[in-house]
Amino acid sequence: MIEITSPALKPMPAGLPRLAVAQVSKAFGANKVLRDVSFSVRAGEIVSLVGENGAGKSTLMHICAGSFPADGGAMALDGAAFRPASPKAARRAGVALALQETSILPDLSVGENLFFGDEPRNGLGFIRQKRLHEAADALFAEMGFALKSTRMGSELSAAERQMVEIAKAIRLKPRLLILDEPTASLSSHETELVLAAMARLKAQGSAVIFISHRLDEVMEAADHAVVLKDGALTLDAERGAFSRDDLIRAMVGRTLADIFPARPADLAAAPVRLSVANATAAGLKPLSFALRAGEVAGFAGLEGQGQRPLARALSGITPFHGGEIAIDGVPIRLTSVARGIAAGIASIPDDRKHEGLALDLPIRMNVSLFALSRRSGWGWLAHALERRFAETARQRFAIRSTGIDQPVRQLSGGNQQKVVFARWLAETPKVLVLYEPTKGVDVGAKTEIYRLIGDLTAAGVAVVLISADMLELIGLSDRIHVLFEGAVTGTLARPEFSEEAIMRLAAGPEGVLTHAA
Amino acid sequence: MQPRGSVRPNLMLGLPALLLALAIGAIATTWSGDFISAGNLGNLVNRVLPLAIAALGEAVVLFAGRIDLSVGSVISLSTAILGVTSAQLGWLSIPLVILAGLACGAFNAAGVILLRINPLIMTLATSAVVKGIALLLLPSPGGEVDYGFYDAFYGQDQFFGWPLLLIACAFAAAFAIFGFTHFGRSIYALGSDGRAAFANGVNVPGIDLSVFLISGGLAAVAGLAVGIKILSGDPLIGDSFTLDAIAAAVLGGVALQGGRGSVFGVLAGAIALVLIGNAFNLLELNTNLQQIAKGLIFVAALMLFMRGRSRSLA
Amino acid sequence: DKKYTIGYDNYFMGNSWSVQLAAEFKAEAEKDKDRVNVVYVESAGDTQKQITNIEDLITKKVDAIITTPTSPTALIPTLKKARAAGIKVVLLASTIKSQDYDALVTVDDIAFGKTGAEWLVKQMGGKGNIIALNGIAGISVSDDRYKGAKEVFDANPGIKILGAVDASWDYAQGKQAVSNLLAANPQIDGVWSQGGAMTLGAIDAFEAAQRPLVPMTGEDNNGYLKRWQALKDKGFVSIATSKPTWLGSEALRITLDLLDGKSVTRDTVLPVPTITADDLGKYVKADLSDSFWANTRLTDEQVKAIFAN
Amino acid sequence: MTVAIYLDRLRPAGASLRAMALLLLLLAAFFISARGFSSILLLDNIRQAAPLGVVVAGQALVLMMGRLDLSVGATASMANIVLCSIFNSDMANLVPAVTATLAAGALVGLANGIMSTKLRIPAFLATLASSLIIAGLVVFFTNGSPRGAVPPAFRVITEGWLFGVAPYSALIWLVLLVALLLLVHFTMLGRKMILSGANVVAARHSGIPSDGLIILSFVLCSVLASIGGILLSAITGMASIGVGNNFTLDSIAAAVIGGALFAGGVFLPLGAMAGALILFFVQSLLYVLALPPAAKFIVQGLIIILALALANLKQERSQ
Ligand SMILES: Nc1ncnc2c1ncn2[C@@H]1O[C@H](COP(=O)(O)OP(=O)(O)OP(=O)(O)O)[C@@H](O)[C@H]1O
Ligand SMILES: Nc1ncnc2c1ncn2[C@@H]1O[C@H](COP(=O)(O)OP(=O)(O)OP(=O)(O)O)[C@@H](O)[C@H]1O
Ligand SMILES: [Mg+2]
Ligand SMILES: [Mg+2]
Repeated sequence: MIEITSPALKPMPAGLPRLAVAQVSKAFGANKVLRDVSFSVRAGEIVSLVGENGAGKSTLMHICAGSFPADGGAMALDGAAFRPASPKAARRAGVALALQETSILPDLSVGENLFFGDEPRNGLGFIRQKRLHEAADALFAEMGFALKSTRMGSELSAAERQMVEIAKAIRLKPRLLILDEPTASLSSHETELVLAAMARLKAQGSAVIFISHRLDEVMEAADHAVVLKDGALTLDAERGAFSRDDLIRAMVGRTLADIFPARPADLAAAPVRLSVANATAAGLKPLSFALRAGEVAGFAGLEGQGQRPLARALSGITPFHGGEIAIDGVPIRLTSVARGIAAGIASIPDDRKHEGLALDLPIRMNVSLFALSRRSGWGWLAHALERRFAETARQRFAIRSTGIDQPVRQLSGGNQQKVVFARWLAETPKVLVLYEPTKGVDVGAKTEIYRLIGDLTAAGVAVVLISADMLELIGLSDRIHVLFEGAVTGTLARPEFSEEAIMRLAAGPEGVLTHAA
Repeated sequence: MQPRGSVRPNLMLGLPALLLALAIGAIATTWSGDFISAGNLGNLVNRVLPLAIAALGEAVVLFAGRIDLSVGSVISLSTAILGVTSAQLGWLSIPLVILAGLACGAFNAAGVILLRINPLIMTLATSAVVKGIALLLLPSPGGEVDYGFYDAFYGQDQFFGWPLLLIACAFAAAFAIFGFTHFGRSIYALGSDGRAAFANGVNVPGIDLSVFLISGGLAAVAGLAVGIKILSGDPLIGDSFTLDAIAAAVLGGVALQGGRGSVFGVLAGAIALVLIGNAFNLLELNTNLQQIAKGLIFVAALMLFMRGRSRSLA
Repeated sequence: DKKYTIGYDNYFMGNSWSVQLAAEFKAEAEKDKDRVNVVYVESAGDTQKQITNIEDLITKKVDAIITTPTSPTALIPTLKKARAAGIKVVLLASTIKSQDYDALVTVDDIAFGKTGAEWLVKQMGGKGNIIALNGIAGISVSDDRYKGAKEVFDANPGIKILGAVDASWDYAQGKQAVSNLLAANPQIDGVWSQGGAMTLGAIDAFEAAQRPLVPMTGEDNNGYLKRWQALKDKGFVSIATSKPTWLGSEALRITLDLLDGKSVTRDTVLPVPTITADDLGKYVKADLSDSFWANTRLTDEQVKAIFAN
Repeated sequence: MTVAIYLDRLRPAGASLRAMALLLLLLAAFFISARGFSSILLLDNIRQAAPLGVVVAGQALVLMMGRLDLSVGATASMANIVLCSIFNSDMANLVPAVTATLAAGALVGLANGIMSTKLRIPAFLATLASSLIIAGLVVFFTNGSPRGAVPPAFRVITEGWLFGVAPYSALIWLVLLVALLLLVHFTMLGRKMILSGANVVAARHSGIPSDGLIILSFVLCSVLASIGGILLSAITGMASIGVGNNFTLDSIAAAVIGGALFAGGVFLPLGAMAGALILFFVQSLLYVLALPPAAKFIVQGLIIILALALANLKQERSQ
């Protein structure tokens, strides 16, 4: 039995906490990531864990789930000392973790992923494939997830991977469910499904810890909020005892009046920067829109309605089949990323780990590509310039790192995203294509990114913003196009912006939620 | 057992190799009367046996996203041990050989797990070490193996015999394990994404150990087949098996980066490789062209597999 | 009368000796092309492949098989099968550790090693330090030749073997080995080499290290003979032991006799031809390629056809 | 300021230093058993190691791109055949002989590169296949009896010593290494290659023509393999089949001992050099000790394991 009445802990009401964390600390090398963190979760309670990028949230949850041990401190599960040696051990004890980085096995089917580890067997101990996939489909139906158990893991979109990850955890009806940024890549509809699933578990008496950077979700779902700042606990309050601003203050140590830049009243005078005339691509119906200098066009929609094809086509990765693209009235052939960049199109991918960064190379090399190539072309490297540029970028974006030579792999998700963004500091693009630009990015970093977007538009950059984050879309866009099954089903002007309006269009003409795989 | 989920796509991967084997067989049958003769078919089974078994072991390692370049040396060592010991130990030298094979596998695993050495280079080093040991044990081909072994195992080199039975059982068992057990699935899992596998509770070191033990053990079995075939030990005879085993596996649709492939594909790949050589001899084609043809067929097969597959490979 | 089908297993295509061996056979077969047609198979020095090839020759029901076993034991069961199928088996230039053949024509490699060793010991007056250059461990030719030499050296207590290294019958490896042995050993009085290219490497190593040339055994490849010729007046002494490539043509003669039912001596093990300083002039061919081997029945024209310049 | 940074970039990485340390240990053992140090012997070994060294540099380049080239041995062997046949022991043919050899090499590299990018064949297998095909073609066209030889005058490049102190082949090796160092670490081209090697998708999405760069790396590797073959031909002076075949595995082993990672994104010329020398001196040491050939295999294997074990233990601690 361990000592869990540390000052940091509030006196328990009736019964032992489901999970009690006491003075847990952890360091990676010199980097102290967690400092004496103590808090507890009751059964039938949803605890929200928030904090800036790199605050230590994922690390803390990994420790609870046995991914790696803490350096110091102790944990208790329903009163009994809890020291999971591995994720498996933790799961056996009833603690399930859905990771921020999903761990779907690409070469197994969704069903096999879901049941990996306790597949239904026959008498001889062989796996019963048919039974397994039927059970999987049943579970998805119950949770309202539109997923098919026989699809292969490699075919899944980021959101679908996330949903399978959640289903895996929920399937176990765990005593404690931990969700690390489950909604980061989900549309608001899918987010609703996840929150509903959490509520169901809560009703069944499980405890839930969930991490999110979307404070509206936190306000909606959390019975109890815990805030980490630089690895230390800065707020631990019951529902009703904290406000949105309290959270933000605890996270960043200051309140943010409005995190979105002010939008100019009227852009009608500005020249047209980007014009797309009935362009088509795989997964996209003929699409037309014009974008003025300094304008932000938002693209909303449920997951998988053509956002990805649009983002990739605009950045020249998988080009448009037909139609005309023109920048400043000059038609361009957008057949490759290089051409896009040459034409002044900058783009930020949603999957930073695979499409944005060389994880094993230092920040310096990741950030300096364009700055260097604009100076050196293919010739001699300007090393001095590189270091100077990297240093500036690191400070301007507050990239949390030991220095510009630290491998990007060691950075937290949000800080990695800042690196991807910082690369474009060198260019002032004509058109900026943003695909989920703040996925898993904390409020502080978000504000910086939003300000940057504001500055860029002020400088006449036209921005295409493809996002699942309603607040972001509403806050940044001058105009929102809503996608459904690869076509724009409606366009909203700034005065008409509202989550309801967007959802209505996103749900499709008949208002039914069909899922485009 | 239902070929649903991941089982079906894996089976499909073996199809091209099967078609290739059938095509070569058809060509050989049309142009050479000797192809479908009892003698030849018997020979073919005996040739497929060691290659298929070695390739099966290799494939298991490939499933896990690793690779084993020590197969050939282990085969040589096995024949050497058989040649040196069978005179005194008789049948007892067979378990001894298997143990040696497992030991080689354990050595590979130790390097990969404990020293965290890249499997390709670790097994490369092991193959050198094992080759050295074989040469110490038996500096030049020789050693006596009793004819009883040959008669008991190969008999009259007939088609239906122990070799065929051994192949059938080995691959049937492998199919069941890799299609329908959690162990097999964990091996695929590690190969398709090590981190994800670890996060899903796969005991990564445990799987690494098992795959290298399996590969070492099966290589030893292949070595026994060879040793009994030549009724002696030969410290170099295994050399050509390493690449052939990999070629057979890859021809059979096993993905080098791990996670994909079926054991039946491996069998088909081994058969195809054996048939190519046989056809060249029976059709009296220019033997110098044989290697070139093998290379080209290899490339063709690979192009087939790689179409529409995008994950970048080492 | 009917034409014979003979299967010829070319054990290796990788070096000029094996090529010339096959060429002698082809030339002979050319003479008898109305009596024999030949099925060629290629074993590329791979015992496994050799077994496969012979099995396929059996399947093709040839009348006789001529092969050069790359292992003294591995082929035994297969050759048994061949004879059981009524096929005449003729071993060319290398034998097996059993009686499962109808005829053997070769030069004994043990004797090959012995001959050179005896000459070397005599040159050195029975005492001094030597180094030995071998081919590839595990290949019986290499092992037999050294076995023969070793017997001689062991019989002479005055002779000290500083090192016996494998240089794969290869010039570059021979040179690397010898230059390092020279560095490590201030006193080397003789070099026993079982291959001409390696001896060339040894000579160059001695010269590179500015050490006086010592007695060395060589082989009858033209390149070596030329070099020997050039160094002769500078007092370089050597002997070229030889495994004549005309064994290839001999093999066909014997095979035909067997098929015709004539009686043939089972084991034709010829004495090792040697080339000494006295008859060196007769063998060295300044105008022919370095690759060509002196003990041949091929005409210069035929040689030119195989080895240009 | 800038100067300081250039010096900083020149500072060898940890892996290179470990390889160098290992090399020094080995040299100590070598000269102790060779009874006394001799700079001539040292240089003479370096001279003979040059062919392998050049091939290793190429292999390291391909490894940096996250690929592997199993055809360097066959390519070097082919170079020997082509060079000798065209040279025909006549110095007059110098230019055609060398150009044709290098061109043939470049062609192999081009094929490898295209197979592993455009045709999406894993480099490991593409190059394995091309090595089979090359070796087959060589036997097919030569019927086992390759023609020609290199003229004695040409053999100076490996047999000759500049001012009697520096072997030309060692200098050639050094020059090539420095050229690669400059290319990879001091030009934008090299930087784009590193980025492609570390994450090819991300590189493509940043507008880097990764496929082209990968093909380039294969071409360079094959050309370097051909140069290795040319140096080897200068040493042996004659055409013979399969002279360079050992290069394939040796080059991978050496590159990895020198700190190359299969993950790609790493290029350490100094390490590659040390790796090549380590392998070569192991061989020499065994000759000096006159150990049985069996020992050679065992020691070589153990050296590789040792080198990597050291490297990895170092890593563990740094994490
Ligand atoms: N494997 C690792 N090695 C070294 N440092 C690490 C490692 N994993 C995380 N860190 C560091 O620990 C700190 C906390 O990382 P963590 O992922 O817990 O942050 P987070 O709160 O989850 O951020 P985000 O909201 O972006 O996910 C970061 O500074 C990160 O750089
Ligand atoms: N003992 C351990 N502690 C922590 N993590 C481990 C441990 N063993 C394995 N892992 C994780 O599992 C992985 C082992 O699988 P593997 O070696 O296949 O990785 P990988 O092949 O690099 O992954 P991928 O195939 O996704 O690139 C390690 O990379 C590590 O992430
Ligand atoms: Mg996190
Ligand atoms: Mg892997």
